[in-house]
Amino acid sequence: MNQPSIQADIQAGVRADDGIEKGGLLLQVDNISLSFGGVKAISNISFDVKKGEIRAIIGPNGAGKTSMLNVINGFYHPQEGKITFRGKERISMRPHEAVGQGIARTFQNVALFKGMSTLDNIMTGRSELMKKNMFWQMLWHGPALSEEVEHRTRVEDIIDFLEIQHIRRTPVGNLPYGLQKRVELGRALAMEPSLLLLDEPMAGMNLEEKEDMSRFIIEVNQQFGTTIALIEHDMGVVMDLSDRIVVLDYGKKIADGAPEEVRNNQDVIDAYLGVPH
Amino acid sequence: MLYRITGQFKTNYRSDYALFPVRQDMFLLAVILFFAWVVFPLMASEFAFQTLLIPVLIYALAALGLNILTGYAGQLSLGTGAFMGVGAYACYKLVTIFPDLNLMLAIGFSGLFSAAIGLAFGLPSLRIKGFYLAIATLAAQFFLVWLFEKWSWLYNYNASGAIQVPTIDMFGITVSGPTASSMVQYYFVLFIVSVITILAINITRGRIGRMWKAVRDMDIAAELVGINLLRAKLIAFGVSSYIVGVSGALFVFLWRGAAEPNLFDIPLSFRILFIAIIGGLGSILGNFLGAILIIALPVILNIIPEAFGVEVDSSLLEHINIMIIGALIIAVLIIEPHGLARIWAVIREKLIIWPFPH
Amino acid sequence: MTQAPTPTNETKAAGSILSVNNIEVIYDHVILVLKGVSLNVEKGGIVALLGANGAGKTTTLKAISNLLHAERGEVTKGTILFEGNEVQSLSPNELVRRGCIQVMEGRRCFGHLTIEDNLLAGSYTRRDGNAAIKRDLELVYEYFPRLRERRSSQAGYTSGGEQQMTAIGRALMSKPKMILLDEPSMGLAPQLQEEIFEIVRKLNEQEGVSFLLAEQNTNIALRYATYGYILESGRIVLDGVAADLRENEDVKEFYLGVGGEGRRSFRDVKHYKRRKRWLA
Amino acid sequence: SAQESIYAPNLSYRTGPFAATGIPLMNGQRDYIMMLNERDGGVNGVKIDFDECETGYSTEKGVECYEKTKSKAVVTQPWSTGITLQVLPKTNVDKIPILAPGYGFSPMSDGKVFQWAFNPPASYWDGASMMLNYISEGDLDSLKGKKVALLHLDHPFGKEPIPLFETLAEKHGFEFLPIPVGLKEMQNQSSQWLQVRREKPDFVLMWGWGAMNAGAITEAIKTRYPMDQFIGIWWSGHDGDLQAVGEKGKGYKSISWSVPMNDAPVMADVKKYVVDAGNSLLDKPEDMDTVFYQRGLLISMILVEGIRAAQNEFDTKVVTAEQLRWGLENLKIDDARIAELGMTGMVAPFSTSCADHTGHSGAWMLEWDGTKFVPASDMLTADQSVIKPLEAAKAAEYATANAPWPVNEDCKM
Amino acid sequence: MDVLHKILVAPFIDMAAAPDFLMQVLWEGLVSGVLYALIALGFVLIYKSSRIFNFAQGIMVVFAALTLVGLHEKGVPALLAVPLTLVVMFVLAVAIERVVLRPLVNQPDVILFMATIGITLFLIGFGEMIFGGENKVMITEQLMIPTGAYTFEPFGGFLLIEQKDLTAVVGAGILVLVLLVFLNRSKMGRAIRALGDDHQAALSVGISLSTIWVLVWFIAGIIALATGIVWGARAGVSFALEVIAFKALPVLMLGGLESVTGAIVGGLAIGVLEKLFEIYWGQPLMGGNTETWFAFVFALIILLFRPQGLFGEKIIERV
Ligand SMILES: Nc1ncnc2c1ncn2[C@@H]1O[C@H](COP(=O)(O)OP(=O)(O)OP(=O)(O)O)[C@@H](O)[C@H]1O
Ligand SMILES: Nc1ncnc2c1ncn2[C@@H]1O[C@H](COP(=O)(O)OP(=O)(O)OP(=O)(O)O)[C@@H](O)[C@H]1O
Ligand SMILES: [Mg+2]
Ligand SMILES: [Mg+2]
Repeated sequence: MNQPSIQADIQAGVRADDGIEKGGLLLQVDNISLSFGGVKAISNISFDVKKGEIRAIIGPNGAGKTSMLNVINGFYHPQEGKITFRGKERISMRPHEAVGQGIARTFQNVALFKGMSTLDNIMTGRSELMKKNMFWQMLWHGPALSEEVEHRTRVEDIIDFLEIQHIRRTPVGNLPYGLQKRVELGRALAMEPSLLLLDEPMAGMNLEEKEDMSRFIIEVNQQFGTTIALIEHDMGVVMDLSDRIVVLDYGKKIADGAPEEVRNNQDVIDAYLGVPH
Repeated sequence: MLYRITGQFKTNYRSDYALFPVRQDMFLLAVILFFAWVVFPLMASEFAFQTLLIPVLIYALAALGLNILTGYAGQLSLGTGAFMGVGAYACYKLVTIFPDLNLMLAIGFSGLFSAAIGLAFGLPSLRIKGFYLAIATLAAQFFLVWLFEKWSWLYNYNASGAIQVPTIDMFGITVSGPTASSMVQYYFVLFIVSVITILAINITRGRIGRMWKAVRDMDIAAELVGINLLRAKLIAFGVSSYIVGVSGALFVFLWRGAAEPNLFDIPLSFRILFIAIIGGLGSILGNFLGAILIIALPVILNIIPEAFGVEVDSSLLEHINIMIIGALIIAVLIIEPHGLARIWAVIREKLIIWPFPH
Repeated sequence: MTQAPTPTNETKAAGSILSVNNIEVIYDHVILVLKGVSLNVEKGGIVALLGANGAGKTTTLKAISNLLHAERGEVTKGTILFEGNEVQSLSPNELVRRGCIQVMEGRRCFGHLTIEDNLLAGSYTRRDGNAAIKRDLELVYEYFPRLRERRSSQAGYTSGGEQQMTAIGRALMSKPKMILLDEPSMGLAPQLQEEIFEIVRKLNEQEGVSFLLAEQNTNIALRYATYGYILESGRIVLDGVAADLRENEDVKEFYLGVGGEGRRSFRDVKHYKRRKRWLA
Repeated sequence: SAQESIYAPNLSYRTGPFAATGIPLMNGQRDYIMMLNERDGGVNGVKIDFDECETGYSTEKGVECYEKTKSKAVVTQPWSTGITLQVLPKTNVDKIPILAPGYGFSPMSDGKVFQWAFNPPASYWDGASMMLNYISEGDLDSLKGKKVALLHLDHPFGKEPIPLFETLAEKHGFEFLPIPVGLKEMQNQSSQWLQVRREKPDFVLMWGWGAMNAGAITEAIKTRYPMDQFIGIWWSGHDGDLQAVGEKGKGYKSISWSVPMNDAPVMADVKKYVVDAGNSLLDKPEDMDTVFYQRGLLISMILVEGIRAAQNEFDTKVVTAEQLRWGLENLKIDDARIAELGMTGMVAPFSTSCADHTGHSGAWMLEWDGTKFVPASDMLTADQSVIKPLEAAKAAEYATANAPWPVNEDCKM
Repeated sequence: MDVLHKILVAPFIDMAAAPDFLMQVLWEGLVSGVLYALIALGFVLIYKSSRIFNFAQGIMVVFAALTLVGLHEKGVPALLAVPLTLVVMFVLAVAIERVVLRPLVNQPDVILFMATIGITLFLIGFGEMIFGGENKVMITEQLMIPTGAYTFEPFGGFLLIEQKDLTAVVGAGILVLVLLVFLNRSKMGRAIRALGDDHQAALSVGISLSTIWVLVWFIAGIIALATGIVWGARAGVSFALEVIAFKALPVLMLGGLESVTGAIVGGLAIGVLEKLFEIYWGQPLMGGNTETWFAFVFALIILLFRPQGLFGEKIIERV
């Protein structure tokens, strides 16, 4: 088996040619409002994500965090506001188009393809990067196989990186929750995103696993320069990992800044933390 | 340890992608193919050809088509019979308009017609899901059968409204029509079924197959990882209807010899659905196992009492037969909802770790 | 077969409400998941079941509440006693009627029902009249004011945390004697996590409800629990009074994240294989 | 003993959606043979091994039965137009006669083209012609300007008479209106009868089967369509279908080439040797007195007479399929023979030949009197001058469409 | 132009020309609609409570009707035969729950659907073995269902309304009201809806699957009996009746799989529209017999705009 050379591989794959410097503006969310019938999930929120940073979104349950991610990757269409990603403003797009632009994500309620193995799940992340058409697929031997092997190599690197070799062939439906989350991260990484959205990646994990997960996140961020936006309720993780934090409270933004500022912000403590962390 | 797989290491990904990475599977397949290509044709009687071998292959092919749509792409369809009809009528028109057309080609082309219609009826699948879609496919089922009945051009204005297969030669050998020999027909069918099966295996294990399975398992998530749902579903409808159409053409041209519109009605669709589900959704092997169970078993049940010289009232026998099939369907589902293919997989697992229980 | 130090093995202590004796669970006829698990919950106790992902916590809880067979799993060995009676042959609803209810992992709300209907569905087995049910409903709303706000929304559309609250509230509505909580704090805001455990304590003290909780947040779990078990790969590897466990060096290292020199930062975790296991 | 018998299977349907009409027919067929085997020890001393293979009216099962029985059988009795169409080309190769009394493909009458198929004593076109003769009192021109509706099952069986009706409508200037009934609409024909109400046809002729008959008659009564202008083909004259409406169905007619004669000698023999002996599958003995049961007897009679003719011609006891073909081609069922068989009045005399595989016998109108069917007309005959050319044309069409198709050129008209 | 005239104008002229006939068409459509709705109701109830798409509803109708008539033939008085039939339907419900549903709890929808087809086959074989395949006559009069007819003469034409159709309409109405009350007002109703969402979660909160399933299948059995009586009164009782199950499917699609109201509204809409289409468009322009597919195509078109049918529960899409 090839020796994993994650760095080279994943780095090469990142759609890095967006011409944005590290620290430049990658994503800008302007005055977004979203409501469902009577429920106002998001009201008039703006924030930005800089290239290369880890950005956390926190807030009490039902604050609109997941909805925010859904807006960013095109699953929800906000009633108002606009989103600028890599300098391109967009009104509304289908999720698979957002993926095409380099946005990948994981889900709060694990959304894996239950009937497929870990390997296949991660391989689906590469669907849009594979190009051989149906004709070649049917013949298989030849170009399709070569393409498959090429992408398989990448995926195996991700599997090695996430340390899930042992469950490579297991159908993911029966995996324990924590491993499912890891597979999901693998699938998102396989898309070689420039912006990775993580929705509670550590929920349901014990400390050891959270540490592992943190390690993966940091590594992805530092070594491959992938920008990460993450939602998490474990304050230890959030404070340690993130560069900047935005705090939502029932659809409104109540704070935005570096971890220390947020940690000591009275509004945040009242609305969310309970006690200073 | 009959099924010992330890020690069979793969040194590169390419060999991991061999059709049968495990040696024992390969051996088993070789045995099956040997039987299919050599032993059966030598031993089979006319009756066995006509009621067991040929229909099992054709039904398995139809089920394979359905399985791609339902088992792989997760779109339940109840209209398989009508799409077989499209293939059959298309083939009939082709061979009557171009009498010199090679039958193999004609059958290949007729699949295209049913694929086209399959695509049209697949369009709503982007919005309509689950059982709603299943019932919607019934619209195709009933509309098409009605059309077969009413559009007399399709059956060349026959008084009876039925189509009769003409005698067709290929390379000097009669392959269809009443005088064709069963063995020739069997080989013809076996050849097409083998080729399509291999192509289907390839397509289901690659990128497109994964896209389908993703759509099946969770279509929202599939879209959120970048899969274009409409395209994935339409490809599934197209490929599936193509195969189903081909099987329909084989059904009429290489087996039945004649067809009336309501042959393609709902009972046919259901029988194929049985095969696909009992065999195992999302499995290629399952279609063949299912076809053996659903098509061959009743035939065998029917001749058992006779073979033992027991006189059973034929209607009673039929009642019992129907009950047995019904009970069997339920029993298989209870024992293993994933069908015969999974039962085989479990047996294989057990053989691998045998003699240890876990 | 297990030599794990399980003092509760084969015990049917007078005070125990639940005792699990040496059970073995197999999924799909071939996958052996629990390899002889025994544990015991005292009447009025709060017992924590800890362990890594895939250790078999959820499986243990499902085995107790008889939900396994819906997943093609079965208990092949051992016995489970609730209030001294074997429960394996009971249907899940009979078990609930007798007072043992489970809050399932992953929320599992009834998506098309409103939040309020979800909660009321929890009172299905009760026979003590509408007034009492109404009272408990109010109580749940007091515990989770957010639910009151969203009472008429379809549960399927509510946020993850809201669903988690609903699932817990729904179990409370059955007025149980014993609750099996599977990862109650998952997806909840920190403030709420504390609150949930406060509720657990309150129910435990005031109503005498016993708890068996599978929880990843070891820190909180051991603060509130009276006793703890640690499960690894389908075996109990360590158990003891909660306070003792908190002082155990291994538990500190792997579950609480406090090494010799206080809390580690998540940033400083190094890429090293440190999978020390009790059963090496 | 085993080799001393003639294997004559029947592709029966006692199950499935059409079982209601199938069962009495199958019972009649079976009991006649049982009676012969008991009373006479078979035909000329050879027992007939009568065997049923259940098809449930499914073409697929039918073909399976055909394949299963064809090696030993002397005859195929397919019992459905669909199965008939399917096995028709195969019989040329397998050399086994099809016997389809009163059903199947009308041009099968042309024995030059359909050498192995027989549909005595009358075909659907005969039936259609006789119905028209009856309603026009023998003068088809009197129908000019009138409207004749054909309520039919939307299925090869139901479409069978359409070419003849179209030809005659054109020739005699009446309006022909086909009204199809889908297989799934058999139970609820209100649309079809609304159409009848709107179009006000002078006559409604029916090609119905199974549950369609009862459905149509109920709706006709409801729509208040005059019963005496409503006539069904022989398969629409089943006592069971009319019992549901009883008195209200009075006046409904069905053309029939068989007439129930409860006191015919053959009936007494069947009763004595089979029914009373407990060997019949009938639910209750009274069911003998129905049109379909007795028609079943006649159908078996035709088969047996074919066997008898073959035995005499070839001077053998156990006839082969090819010999039976000759027998069926040389049936001579005249009045004397009918009387010998104890069937006087039950069927009209007819004979077949190599050119005429039908015999084109006459038929009667049976009328429902509220409790049973009774004969209501003199014997009617069909207009062969129209039918014959049409048969020849359609048979030739079939032969060219299915070329190469073997044609018996030796056969003189 | 001519074609357009035939499609867009002529039918309406026909309607206006014979208003009494139009009224008759509407009434017939309405009655058919009620009959479709009755079968659809059985489906809805079972689907709602367990997400089982119960294909066996059609054969249950046949089975119930045959049992009723069969018992009567054996000499049981009609009014006693009805409760006895209900007992049989109850036993059937218990058997189905024990043998089929219980072992299949929590399985995917397709599998359960397939199992109901297995039940259908089994019941066909079993039923024919017991009752035989002959056509039977529904004991309409013995059940004291009036069989006369009212005639009216609107616009100088005539309109005929059969009393047994009227009875069917009224009976179905009452049945629906009772069901609606049961589902929306009772604790059981809530449990039924919960069960439909998630079998396992329902089990975990103590909802008894067995009880509810037996109950629901029993109610479906009662509905089947009612359906069997009204259909049997129209066309006799035989196994051919089984195909009417298909007529309920477009109704479900249109009304929504889990809505009682939907079954009624969908049934009536389809009954009336398909009749209008067949009489004024199908028969004159398309060779007739369009009823085999019209309902499906119509429902399909509606679904394109409302994928869950008119009254069905919205498919929850959230991540
Ligand atoms: N239905 C099933 N079929 C097969 N294997 C299963 C099934 N459910 C669970 N397993 C396996 O059983 C083992 C224990 O799983 P379980 O869910 O009990 O773990 P857990 O301790 O609750 O983990 P987590 O903390 O992630 O929830 C896992 O390895 C899992 O893969
Ligand atoms: N599709 C929808 N339809 C109706 N309401 C919705 C929908 N999606 C979200 N909501 C509502 O919007 C609010 C915000 O939901 P969201 O899932 O974004 O919360 P969250 O911040 O992710 O909370 P949690 O931490 O609990 O996951 C909630 O009250 C939820 O009920
Ligand atoms: Mg969220
Ligand atoms: Mg768990």
